[in-house]
Amino acid sequence: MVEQIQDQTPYYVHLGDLFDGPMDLLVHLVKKNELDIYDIPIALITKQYLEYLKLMKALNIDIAGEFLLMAATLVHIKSRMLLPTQDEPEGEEDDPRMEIVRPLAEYLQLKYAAEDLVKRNQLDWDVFVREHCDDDTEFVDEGSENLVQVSLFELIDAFQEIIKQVSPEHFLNITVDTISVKSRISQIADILEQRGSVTFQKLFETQATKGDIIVTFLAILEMARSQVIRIMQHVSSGIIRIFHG
Amino acid sequence: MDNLKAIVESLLFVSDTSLTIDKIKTVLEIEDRKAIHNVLTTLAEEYESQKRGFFLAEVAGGYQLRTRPEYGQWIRRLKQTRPARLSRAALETLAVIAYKQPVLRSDIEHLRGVDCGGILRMLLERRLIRVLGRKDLPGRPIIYGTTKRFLELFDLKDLGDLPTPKDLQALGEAWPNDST
Amino acid sequence: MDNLKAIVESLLFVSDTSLTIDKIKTVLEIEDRKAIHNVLTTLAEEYESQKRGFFLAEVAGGYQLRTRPEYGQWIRRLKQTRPARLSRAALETLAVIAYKQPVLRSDIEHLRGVDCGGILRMLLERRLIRVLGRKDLPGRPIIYGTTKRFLELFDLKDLGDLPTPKDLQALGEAWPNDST
Repeated sequence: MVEQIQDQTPYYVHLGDLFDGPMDLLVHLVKKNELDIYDIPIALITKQYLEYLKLMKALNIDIAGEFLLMAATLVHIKSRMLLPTQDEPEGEEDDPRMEIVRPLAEYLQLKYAAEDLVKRNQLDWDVFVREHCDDDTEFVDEGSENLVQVSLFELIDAFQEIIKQVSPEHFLNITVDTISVKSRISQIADILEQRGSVTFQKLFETQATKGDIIVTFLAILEMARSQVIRIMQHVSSGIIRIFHG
Repeated sequence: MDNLKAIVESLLFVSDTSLTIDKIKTVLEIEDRKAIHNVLTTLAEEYESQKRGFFLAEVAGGYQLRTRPEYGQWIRRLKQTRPARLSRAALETLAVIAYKQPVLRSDIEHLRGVDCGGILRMLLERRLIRVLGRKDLPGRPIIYGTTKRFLELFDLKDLGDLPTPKDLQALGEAWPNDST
Repeated sequence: MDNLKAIVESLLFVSDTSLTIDKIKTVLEIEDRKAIHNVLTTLAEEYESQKRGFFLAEVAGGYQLRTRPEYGQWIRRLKQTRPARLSRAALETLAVIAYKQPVLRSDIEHLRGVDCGGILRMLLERRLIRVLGRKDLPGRPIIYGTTKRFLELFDLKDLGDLPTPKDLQALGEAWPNDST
């Protein structure tokens, strides 16, 4: 009984579980728009940032405080940019954007550092030592070399495309219950068991209602988060494909 | 010991951590550091010139036999295991600690813009980071640093082996990947 | 695969059991048993003629790299100096002592719910814990505490640096994704 009641509660995902925080989202936006971080069109970035949060909200995804704080910061900077400048043209120091540019630059450096670590010959991946290791866990086929791992942001972009095709209007006020997401997860798992992989688009083809689409999307997010699946994108065709983790 | 080279090789072969010259000295009860160093150099050269399947890596202040990175794909197939790779968030947190150590949790979180408690815990559990001490501040916050295991995992001789922030900037012409 | 020899060698190097030709065939996705057999023979001959520290043993229907028996004495010496890994039970006991010291055996056993006599003896032998004294109680029970060696083992400057359960709690839950 209790379980049933719990299962009927709305599906709840924390944005912080899916994404690495507001800085990561900013980097994604800057990258997507091919911007120079030292000259960010603050109005554009603020608009896109808020659109993301809106989409997350519509999907019933809990938005952590730090994402909202960043939104407030962006809006604040935007408003300061609009204020008439007094006397002299602004030096770099007076540019309100510096408030996010500095941390953003530092964050980027940190990302490069992390990436450099990945590029090194990692023990137990690139190089191995002789050791007696326990042989549990499953076999992984790395798949075709033409595939690259996609971020959840790119996934959301792809999802936005699908929504646009199906229905242009917003889809607030849709409650998604846990049962449907759970059962969709098991359906997708079945598909993957049979075929090994499936394209992102294919999973949405049979979906009729907006609610179903959201359920499918949340199911994919949940599966990606728990590393049940891996999401890869073909380099040239741009087709996103989902594999068994 | 006229077969010093073969003996050192056999020690390297069975050791599951990197071996320091001091350690080899102790085990073999010889004083001649130079001789051991020469033997190690010869071995490293032989593995190169003979194109063996492994090489002598200098990691974490010592020496270790490791398979060549270009054969990693085959070994992964043999082992059929999926090693627990670190997530991007974990790598970023590690990078902050590696570069900024000794560092406080609050500094890491300030830089990354998100809570890092869970990741720090996991990194501690995996012994990739350690507690260096506590800061003389209210609440005596923990100071973090990286471990020898961190060096081993990423094939680093020592922390100085990490690229400088300047190198990173130069490397930064391409955007970092944001793939999860 | 022109570097078949090196690849097969790298597989032999990491394998903790003997490798059959069939297994190598499967991993490398090649059909040519003869080629693999030739490579194995060449490797065996090279190890002999070059007097390497290891040789290719034919065991249990497969092949395995092993150190030469004549170097066994040195390898045993190396293994003796290696800090043996602590079992889960030993770690738990050690943790109880570290956090609760000075502590009685009865307190430790009360907390862990099992007899700890054997583990305490082992920890004493390894000099990770020591006898701090005896309590003024019937039977004069022993009071235990940790040693300097314990601090070294865990890379700690002093006991005050030991992360407390509260510190861990403050970090929150470890990320399940990373603990794969």
